[in-house]
Amino acid sequence: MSETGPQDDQSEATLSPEDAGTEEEARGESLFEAPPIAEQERMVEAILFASAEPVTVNELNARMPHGSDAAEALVYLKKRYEGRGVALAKVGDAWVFRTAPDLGFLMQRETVETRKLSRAAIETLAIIAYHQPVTRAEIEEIRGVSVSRGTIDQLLEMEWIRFGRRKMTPGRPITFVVTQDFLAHFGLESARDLPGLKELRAAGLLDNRPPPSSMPGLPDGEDDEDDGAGIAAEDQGDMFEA
Amino acid sequence: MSETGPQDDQSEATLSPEDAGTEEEARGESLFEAPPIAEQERMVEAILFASAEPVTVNELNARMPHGSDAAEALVYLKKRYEGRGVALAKVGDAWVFRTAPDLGFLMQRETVETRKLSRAAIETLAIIAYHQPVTRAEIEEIRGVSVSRGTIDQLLEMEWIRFGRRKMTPGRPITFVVTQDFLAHFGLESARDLPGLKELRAAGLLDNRPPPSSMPGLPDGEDDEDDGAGIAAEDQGDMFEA
Amino acid sequence: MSDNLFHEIEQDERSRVAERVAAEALIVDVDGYEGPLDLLLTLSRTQKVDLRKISILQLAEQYLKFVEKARELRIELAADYLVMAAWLAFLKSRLLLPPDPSEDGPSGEELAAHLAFQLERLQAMRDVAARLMARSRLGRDFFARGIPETMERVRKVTYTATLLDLMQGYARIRTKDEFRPYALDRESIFSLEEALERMRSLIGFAGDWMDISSYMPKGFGTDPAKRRSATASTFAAALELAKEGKLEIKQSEVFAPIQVRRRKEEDGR
Repeated sequence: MSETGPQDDQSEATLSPEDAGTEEEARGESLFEAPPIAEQERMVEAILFASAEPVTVNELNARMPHGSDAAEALVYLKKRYEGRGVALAKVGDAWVFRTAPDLGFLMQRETVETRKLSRAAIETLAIIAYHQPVTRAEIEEIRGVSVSRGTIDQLLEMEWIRFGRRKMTPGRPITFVVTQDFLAHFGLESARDLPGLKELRAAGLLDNRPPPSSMPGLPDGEDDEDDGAGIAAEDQGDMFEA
Repeated sequence: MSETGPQDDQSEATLSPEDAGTEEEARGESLFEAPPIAEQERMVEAILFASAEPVTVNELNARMPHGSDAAEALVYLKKRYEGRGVALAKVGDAWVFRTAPDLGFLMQRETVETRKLSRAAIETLAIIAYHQPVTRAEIEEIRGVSVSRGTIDQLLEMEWIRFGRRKMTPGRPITFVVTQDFLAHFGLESARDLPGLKELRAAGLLDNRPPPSSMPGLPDGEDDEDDGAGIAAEDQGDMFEA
Repeated sequence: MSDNLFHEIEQDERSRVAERVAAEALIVDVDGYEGPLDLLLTLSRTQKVDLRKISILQLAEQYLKFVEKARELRIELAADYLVMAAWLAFLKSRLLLPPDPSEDGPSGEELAAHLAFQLERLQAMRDVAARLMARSRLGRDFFARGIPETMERVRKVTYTATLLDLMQGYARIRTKDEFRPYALDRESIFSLEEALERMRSLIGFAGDWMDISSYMPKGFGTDPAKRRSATASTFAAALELAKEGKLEIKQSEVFAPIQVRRRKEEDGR
C-alpha cells in the first residue's frame, strides 16, 4: 500500500537544524511520533475527500496527529492522482479533489428541447427561400422591417441558410441562400418546389388573416427584433405559434 | 474522446447468434470502440468521486461511453484503492467511495449528529433487518409488546426501512424491509452480511415459529391497512434465500 | 400459589434479599420495561444460566411474585402484564400437575418450550441490535464525499419549423405588401422645421410687405399635395417667427393674400 511512501527520514529534511534535538527526543517517545508519511498521505486523502469545502495546509496539520507534515503528504498525494479520474486542485491556499477536466462531460446530462422558430426567423427564412440569392437589405425591404443579426445568425447556425456569392451592386453585398439541410428538413427537392403566391392564395394562406398593420399611421420601420424590445404589438402574440 | 456518436446498434440488432464471431471482430476495429479499460477506470473513479450516494453499475454504464464495462473497471478501481485513505464500498449493487473506517478519528468535524434512536426503535430495526420481510404483528410477537406508530414512523422517516410486499396470509398484512440507506449507513454490502445472521439462523432463532394456541398474544389489533395502501406488489425478494 | 415453592426460595436468605431488591428495582422502574416478555427476560437473568437451560417454572414463579408485590404496593400493572400472569399461573399448573388426558391443546412442556424460545429470540435480537449499532457507521466512522458534484443538466435548444409555418410566414409578408399601410410620404412633405429654416434665412431681406407664397420652396407650387404641405408649414413658420417678434403678418381681408415683412427694431422699442 505504501510503495511510493517515502520513509520518515525525509520528513526530517524539512526540519530546521535547531529543531533537530527536540525532534530527536520526541521521537524517542514513540507516543508523539508522527505517523509514517504514507499514513499521512492516507489521512490527507480522507480529510480532503470528506470535507465539505477546500482545506488549507494549516487545517490539515491541525487535524492530523502531532508532528504530521500535510504539505509534504500533499506532494505525494498530488502525484498519486496525476492522470487519474480525479485530481488534487489548489483553490487559493486550500486543497480540494476535483473531477479531471477531460471527464467533465460525465457530469452532464444533456436534455434537448425543441422550440418553434420565432416569427421573425420564419419570415426571414421564407424570404431567403423565395428570393434567393438575397441580400440583407433586400430582406429588410421585403419584410418592411430591419432584420436583426441574431435572426440571421440563428438560421446560419441551424445550417438552414448559408452565404451565397456577393451581389454585383455597389458595396458588393453578401447574399443568403438556403441549404441542402433546409430542403431536407422541409421535404423539398429544390427551392423551386416552394409553392408560389398564386398557390398560397389558392390554399387560402393569403387570406386567412386580416391584413397586418391595417391601422393607419403605425410606424412600420421599427426594428422588429424577435427577442428584443420594440416588437410591434401584433407580433408578440404568436412568436411561437403553431 | 468520447464522441462515439451513433452506435452500430442497427447492425447489432440484426445479428443472429451465429454471427457472434464476426461481430467480435467487427467490434475490434469499430470506430465506436469503447475506451480502453484504464480510461473506463478513470471514468468510474470520477463519477463515484463526484457522488455522495452509491451509484449502480447500470447507472455507471449509462453515463459512460457506449460499450463501456463499468463492472470490469470497478474491479481494477477497487484494487487501486485498497489500503488507501478512501476505499470503494459496495452497497447492494451500487458502489460508493468512503473514507477508510480507521481514519474516522480525523473527521470529528464532519461527524453528523444522528438522532438518538430509542431502545424500542433499535430493537424494531434489528428485527426488521434480521426477519425481513416482517409484519408489524410479527415484530410485536418477537418483542412481546405492541410497536408504537412513532417507532415505525421514525424508521421510515430515516429511510432505514420501507414497506415490502404484502404477506400472503389472511388480511394480507404489509411487511417491512430495510433499505439501501440502512445498508449504506452500517457499511453492509447486503442484508446477508448482517452480523451474526448465520448463527441466528443455525440456532433456529429466525424461524417463524407460531405460538401454540392459548399463548397470550397481543391484542390482535386491526392490521395497519392504511400504511400499505398503494404499495406495488413489487418484488421484495427474499433477501436471505441465496 | 404453592407454599412449597415459596419455602424453597425462602431457604436461601441471601438470594431472597437479592431478589427482593431486584423486585423492588423492577417495580420502581416498571415503566421502563417493554412489556411482560422484557420483564421475564430481566427476571431470567437472576437464574444465571444459559437461556436454553432456564427453568420456566422458576421464571413463572418469579413473575407471579413480582405481580403479587406490585399489587401489595398498589402499583397498577398494564393489562398485558396481568394477562401474562394469568397465563403463567396456568402454565405453572400444567407443569406441576400430571397431564389430564381429557384436555386438548399443547402440553405444559410445549408451552414452556415456546416461551423459552421467545425469550431466547428476544435476547438474540437485542444482542444483534447491539452489534449492529456498534458497527462502523456512516457519518460517524466513515464518511461520504464532502463536496459531491451534482449532475449538470445541459439544456440544448433546437429550433424547428414546418413548411406550413414557412409558407404562412411568406404569405404574411406578401399580404402586408399588397395592403401597404398608410405611411407618410416623405418626399411630398415640407416640414415645419424646413419652412422655419427657409424663412429665417430669407426674412432678413424682407423689409417690405411680401406675399407669404413667395417664401414657398421651389418645386412645391405645382403638385397639389406638395403645395398643401408647403403652404401649411410656411404659414405655421410665419406664425412662429411672429411670436418670436421677428416678423409681422397682415391680411387686408378674409381670404386675401397674407403678407409678411421683417419687424423693424425701432418698432419693437
